[in-house]
Amino acid sequence: MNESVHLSKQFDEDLTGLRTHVLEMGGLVEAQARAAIHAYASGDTAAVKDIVENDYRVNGFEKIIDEETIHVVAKRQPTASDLRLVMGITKIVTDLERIGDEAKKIAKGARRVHEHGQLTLPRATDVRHVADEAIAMLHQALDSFARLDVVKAAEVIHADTKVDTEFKALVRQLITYMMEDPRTITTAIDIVWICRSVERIGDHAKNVAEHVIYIAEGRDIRHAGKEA
Amino acid sequence: MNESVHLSKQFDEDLTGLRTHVLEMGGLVEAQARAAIHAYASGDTAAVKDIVENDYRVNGFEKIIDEETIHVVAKRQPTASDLRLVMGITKIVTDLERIGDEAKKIAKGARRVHEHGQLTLPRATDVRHVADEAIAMLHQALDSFARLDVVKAAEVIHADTKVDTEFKALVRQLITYMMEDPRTITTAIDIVWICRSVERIGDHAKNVAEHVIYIAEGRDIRHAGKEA
Amino acid sequence: MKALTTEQIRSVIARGKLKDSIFQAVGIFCLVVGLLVILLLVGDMLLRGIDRLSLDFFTNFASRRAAQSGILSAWVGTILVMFVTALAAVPLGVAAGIYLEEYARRNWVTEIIEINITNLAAVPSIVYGLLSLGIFVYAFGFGQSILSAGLTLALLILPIVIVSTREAIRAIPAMIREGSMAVGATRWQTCRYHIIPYAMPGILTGVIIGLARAIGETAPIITIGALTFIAFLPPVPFSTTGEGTAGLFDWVMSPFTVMPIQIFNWTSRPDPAFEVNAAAAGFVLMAMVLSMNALAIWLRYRLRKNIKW
Amino acid sequence: MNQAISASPAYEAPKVSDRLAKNAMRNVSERLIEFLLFSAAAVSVLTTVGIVYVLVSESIHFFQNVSIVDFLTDNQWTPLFDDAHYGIMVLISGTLVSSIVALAVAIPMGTIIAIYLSEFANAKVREIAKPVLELLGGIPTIVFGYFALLIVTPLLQNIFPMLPGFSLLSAGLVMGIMIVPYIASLSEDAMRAVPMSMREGAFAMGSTKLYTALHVVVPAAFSGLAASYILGISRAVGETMILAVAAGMQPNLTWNPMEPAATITSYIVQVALGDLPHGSIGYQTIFAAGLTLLLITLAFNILGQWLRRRFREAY
Amino acid sequence: MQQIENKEVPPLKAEARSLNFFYSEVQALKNINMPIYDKKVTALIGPSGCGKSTFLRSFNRMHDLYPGNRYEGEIRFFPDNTNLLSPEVDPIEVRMRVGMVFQKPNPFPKTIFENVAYGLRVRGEKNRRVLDDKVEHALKGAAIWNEVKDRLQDLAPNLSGGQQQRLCIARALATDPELLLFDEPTSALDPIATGAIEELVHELKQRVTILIVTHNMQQAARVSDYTAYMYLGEMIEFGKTDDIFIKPQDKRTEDYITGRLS
Amino acid sequence: MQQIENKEVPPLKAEARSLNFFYSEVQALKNINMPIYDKKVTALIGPSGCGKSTFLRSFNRMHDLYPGNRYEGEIRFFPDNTNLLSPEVDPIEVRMRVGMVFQKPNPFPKTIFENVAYGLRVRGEKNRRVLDDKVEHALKGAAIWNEVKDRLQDLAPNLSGGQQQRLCIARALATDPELLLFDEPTSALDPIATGAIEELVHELKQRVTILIVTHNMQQAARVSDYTAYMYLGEMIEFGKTDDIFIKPQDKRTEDYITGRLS
Repeated sequence: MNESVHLSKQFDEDLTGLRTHVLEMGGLVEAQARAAIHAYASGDTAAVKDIVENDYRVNGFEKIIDEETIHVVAKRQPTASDLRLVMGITKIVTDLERIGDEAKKIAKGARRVHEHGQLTLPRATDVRHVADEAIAMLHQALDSFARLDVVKAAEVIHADTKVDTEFKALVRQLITYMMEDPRTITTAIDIVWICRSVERIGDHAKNVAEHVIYIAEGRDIRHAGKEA
Repeated sequence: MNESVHLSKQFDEDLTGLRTHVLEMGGLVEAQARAAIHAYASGDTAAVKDIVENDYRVNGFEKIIDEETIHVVAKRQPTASDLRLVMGITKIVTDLERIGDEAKKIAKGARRVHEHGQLTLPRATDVRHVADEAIAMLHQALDSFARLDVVKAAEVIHADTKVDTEFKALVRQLITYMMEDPRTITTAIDIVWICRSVERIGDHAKNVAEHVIYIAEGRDIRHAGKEA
Repeated sequence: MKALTTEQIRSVIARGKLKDSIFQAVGIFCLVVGLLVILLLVGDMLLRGIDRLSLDFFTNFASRRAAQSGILSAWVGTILVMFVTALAAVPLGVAAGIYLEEYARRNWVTEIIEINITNLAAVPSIVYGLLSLGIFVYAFGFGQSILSAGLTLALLILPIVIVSTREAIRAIPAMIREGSMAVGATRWQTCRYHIIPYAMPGILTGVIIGLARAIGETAPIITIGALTFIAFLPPVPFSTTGEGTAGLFDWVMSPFTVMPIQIFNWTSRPDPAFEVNAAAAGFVLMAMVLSMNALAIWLRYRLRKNIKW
Repeated sequence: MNQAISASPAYEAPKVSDRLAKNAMRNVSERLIEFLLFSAAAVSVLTTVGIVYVLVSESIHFFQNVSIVDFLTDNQWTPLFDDAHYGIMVLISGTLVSSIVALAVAIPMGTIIAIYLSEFANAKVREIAKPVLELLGGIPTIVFGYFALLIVTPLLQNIFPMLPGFSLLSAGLVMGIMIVPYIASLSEDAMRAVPMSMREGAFAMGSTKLYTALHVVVPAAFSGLAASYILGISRAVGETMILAVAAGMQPNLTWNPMEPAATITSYIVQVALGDLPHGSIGYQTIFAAGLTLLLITLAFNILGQWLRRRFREAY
Repeated sequence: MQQIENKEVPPLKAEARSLNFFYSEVQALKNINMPIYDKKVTALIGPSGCGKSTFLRSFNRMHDLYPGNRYEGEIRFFPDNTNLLSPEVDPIEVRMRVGMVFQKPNPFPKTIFENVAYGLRVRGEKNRRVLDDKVEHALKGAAIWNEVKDRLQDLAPNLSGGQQQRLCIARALATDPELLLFDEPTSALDPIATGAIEELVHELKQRVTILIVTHNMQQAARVSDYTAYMYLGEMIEFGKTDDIFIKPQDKRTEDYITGRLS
Repeated sequence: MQQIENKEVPPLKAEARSLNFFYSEVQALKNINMPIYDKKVTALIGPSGCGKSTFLRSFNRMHDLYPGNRYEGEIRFFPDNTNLLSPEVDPIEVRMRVGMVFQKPNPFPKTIFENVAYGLRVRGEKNRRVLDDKVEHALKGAAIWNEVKDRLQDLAPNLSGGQQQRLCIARALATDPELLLFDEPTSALDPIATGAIEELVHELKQRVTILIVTHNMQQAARVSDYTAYMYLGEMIEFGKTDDIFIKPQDKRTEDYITGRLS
């Protein structure tokens, strides 16, 4: 964001380290989400174990980044853009960790669904479609963080509405399936959870984007326009 | 936590203000959750509108507290317990805001459920029972924050397992109802969402408790014991 | 509490400013008086003595006839005495100053030396004359010689040299010392590389001011009984006189006279013709002293600017 | 051992025990130098011892012949007459009167000049006036003696026709003029040493220059001012040549500055100019007189040091 | 210069308008425009030599003490709208309305009482009861009354550094100034004494408008309501302290605040 | 005193053991035990008069310069396990192994070259090539070579404050000390110069062990690996800097760090 370098190289290194870790964590979380959806859509549940196990890495990132953040605050007393970056990161990390959780849930749900062997309802591709959109949001949010690109971040926020709408449509569709064939209910509920997680991923990606805007411009746009 | 006063009264006032706001926000969120569950359990959906509208107050609290937090960091360069308090609060506020969201969702769900007029499945008291436990967790978590009481916080964390288990039982029960009478599915799904929100409230309360332990002792116990 | 009105404040200010102006006038008046008196003095001496300020005046010995009297023996004596004085006072004074600032531990010996030096600086010069009379002239048997006079004046200006050395050293921040010691220098290395070089301008100034003071001193030299009428010069080393070849240091034991004594002698003559001589000699002496002082002052202002900490 | 050290090319790490042991040679030479320097410092003590020894030992001889009571109470000083009297008060009176006259001129004038230079004059005036003042401090006293006798006395005689050719007044006045530069210069130094921040503090309160000078700078520099006054007093009391030349050498118990009178110092000069045999009672009188002079200056000096300690610069 | 708009602007106490200042030929302040809000703390920050102290010292015409200094432009003082820099305005009168506290505590070598009474005496106040009252009031205002009330006749320079500085504040307060200038008031003090002074500044703004120069950015953040960043004699940015420290508008302010090389 | 356990303890460079120090009758240090880890930066913090500078100055026997000072206990110096405070150990040799940088930059009023070469000359080094090499090496080590390489014969006091301080660091480095003491090295410098010095300290720990006294807590946080909090001559807490600033164990440390009255 600020192109000039600090008097203290160490400070620059600390901040760069923080941002790199966030991006790494974001990359990991994105990969997890992608793999989970792939497991669900393809039925190839061999990856599920890895995804579940990799979640500890996501959690580890969260703890490390939070620790680094507090160290930077304690040792460097950041102000202005640095401060916004650091405080924004503490928020972003929480969202990323939740995305990690959701990915784990999708993976576990995928395993349950495929163990039941009923993937007629609804077409996995539909879920996959929404999921891809959510993951694209996440990807774009991370991108906007990497470059502190406010325009991109705004796009992410905008995209969330679409994912929400599609999520509702999916759930309605699922309800129809369940009504048509009550034997599918158990599986359908699992798929509902998966869809729900996908929607949450979109929400969290949107949160990340909101934090990016705060970091870049100091404007807190959360909940803006939603209420009086 | 630290009983002595700062050299700067203003700093003390800032910190006291922050904590008071967090407790106020917590109180509001707790009231929202309680009202939402009451609306669901009693069928008295008149309150729903209030709950939904009051959510803007919760969001407002989140923004105000986050702003106060960043001001304290920028102006006071807190360290040690002060720093842990401030950073802990930024995390707690996120959880409280989510609880507020879940309360709103419960309220909206309750309205939908009662508009359909089908409240045979499962007995609202069961949900209410779990919800009371989750809200008790929240209450206790806020209490532990107010007094930085580590023991109480640990109890909250412990209690979360129970809520999770009961949530799963409720969902299983709901699936049974759905299978028995597919016409209830729409409503059941709404109730599933309500249960899910209740479970999330418990999760967030647990998160709050974890942050309290960090604030009080500097130990980050999140995800402890869950993974290698 | 009542607040003062603007008018009240303005009248207070006006009164204060009036006092300022009055004092300023008085100050200028005093300064001008002080300076005028001196100008008057110098001018008067120059006017009276101008006729006598010829080359002869410098190359003639004193004489009973005012018009033929000169200051040869006086200025030569003055220079020789100063030589002895400088030779004795400078090393002693500088060494003592260094000891007190750099080496002395805070104990009773140091305390005594300190008190002693402050008090010596205030002892009237004539008392040094008495000391010298008792010690150098009689006890050591140096007689009424250049050596006695030189040493007397050396003791007289020793406190000046010591004090100015110490002040010059004290102006060197302690951190220079600590900086030097911290890299492993010994005390003497610190003195040699730092303290003495940096204190040099101050020491030099002190020495010159001391010598200028010594040049003008009359009382102690009279007290040791310097002759006022000398019509010969001290023996030049290795020169041949009637009594054989003079040794390298024979001159130091020679009788002598100095400028102030010559002036004193002339002023106390009843014959007003000698007043002219006194004026001329006084002018010469003043020129010597003032030029030395001017040199010292110039040195101080000049060199002070060169060293920054 | 340390990598940083062994890495540097020209450095061979010696054994620690060698390196940290005391270097004997270095110690010896350091001690020797310290001893030499100490000896130099000791010379000043020897000087004092010498002064006290000479003055006291000769005075003891003197007081074997003259009782101390007579010395202090007799109102005549005629040591060289057949009817010898040894009343030191006669000389002290001359000394005190001339000093008082001198200080009455020097202290007010010196202080006013100092305040003017330090607080009122602009930098240019100060830069010229200060060195000139210091130069004046260096003028030999014999020249001032000449000045007093040949210029000031005739001048004064125009005003006071009864003034004799030698008088304490003209000697004292000139002595005062002589002392002004000392007091002005030292006092100015002391006032300059008062930090600018102190003055700024006073000005920031809305005070005028004179108010600042009198209420803030002078109190702050008081110990320096006191020191300069004491130095002036010592100068006046110990001054010799002006008095010897212009005040006359007649012992005269008087408090009237219009009269001629000998002072302690001019008496010593007078005796030294004659040819008194070493060991005679006349010879011893100058040491007794010298001792008295020393005691008087010492007293003022102690007072000065007390003042300085009492009002140590507090900024 | 960038200025943040505020909806609720407090009343003005003073305002610099196109202020230039010259030390002989050197221009030390360049076209400064800045408001000083009434009963607020305004901090001036910037690197050494940026002109912040020069600017501060223009408010009580301290530069008039030294020859060769020259002002251009105005400092308007409210409510009476006087131009403090006008040649017709007597600097002494300005200083009677504008108090100042210096970098190093500079108590006068007098008693504690006389130090505080000084400004009153300068104004010709002689009534002992009035003096006693005002001195007590000022010492209380400077939060040092309890420490010195039993030793008002002690010499002020015997106090500790922090006490001396509070005494200097009391001295300035005794004459009820309308504006109080602080020129790095804590740079000679230890952290504890610094804390006490900062606390005091915070309390004083109930009574008086404060303008403070500090080279300690954090101090500006802690004590001030408004902050101005100066660089090379220019006013780069002025705004609410919260905004300056969290979202400055100018890149140069940002770089300075965050400790970057620019 | 509380000590945080670390699993991976770096090697020791020095260790104070039951160190007491007396200024005549006044005990300034009370039973100090503290490790100094090799190639690490250890910061000493605490309020004025807590003894941190006194402790620092024990490491190069600076107190020996002034009479009446007395040590008890030991400062062990590794790897050779010498007791620096032993009367048999020559303080001059100690100072040759332990460099020091002072609060105010104190370059000698000599040329830049001579300043850096001084420590070598004191050791009797006369070979011009060796001197040239070492001076260059030291100036590079102190990150000032580029600024001064073309003006080695200029007088050192003409440098800016920050450059002077780096020159003083170069002077200390020229003799390859094993331990470098910094006594509030930036308290006389502006923020920019301070930043440069802190940066340098950070780089120097590659080569040399560093012990730094600072009254600026934030500075300790920024530059040090370990921090010790001292109070009234006692070592209250020693630990990793991260721990001291985020979760100190002792209430007194906590109060100091967070700026509370205790």
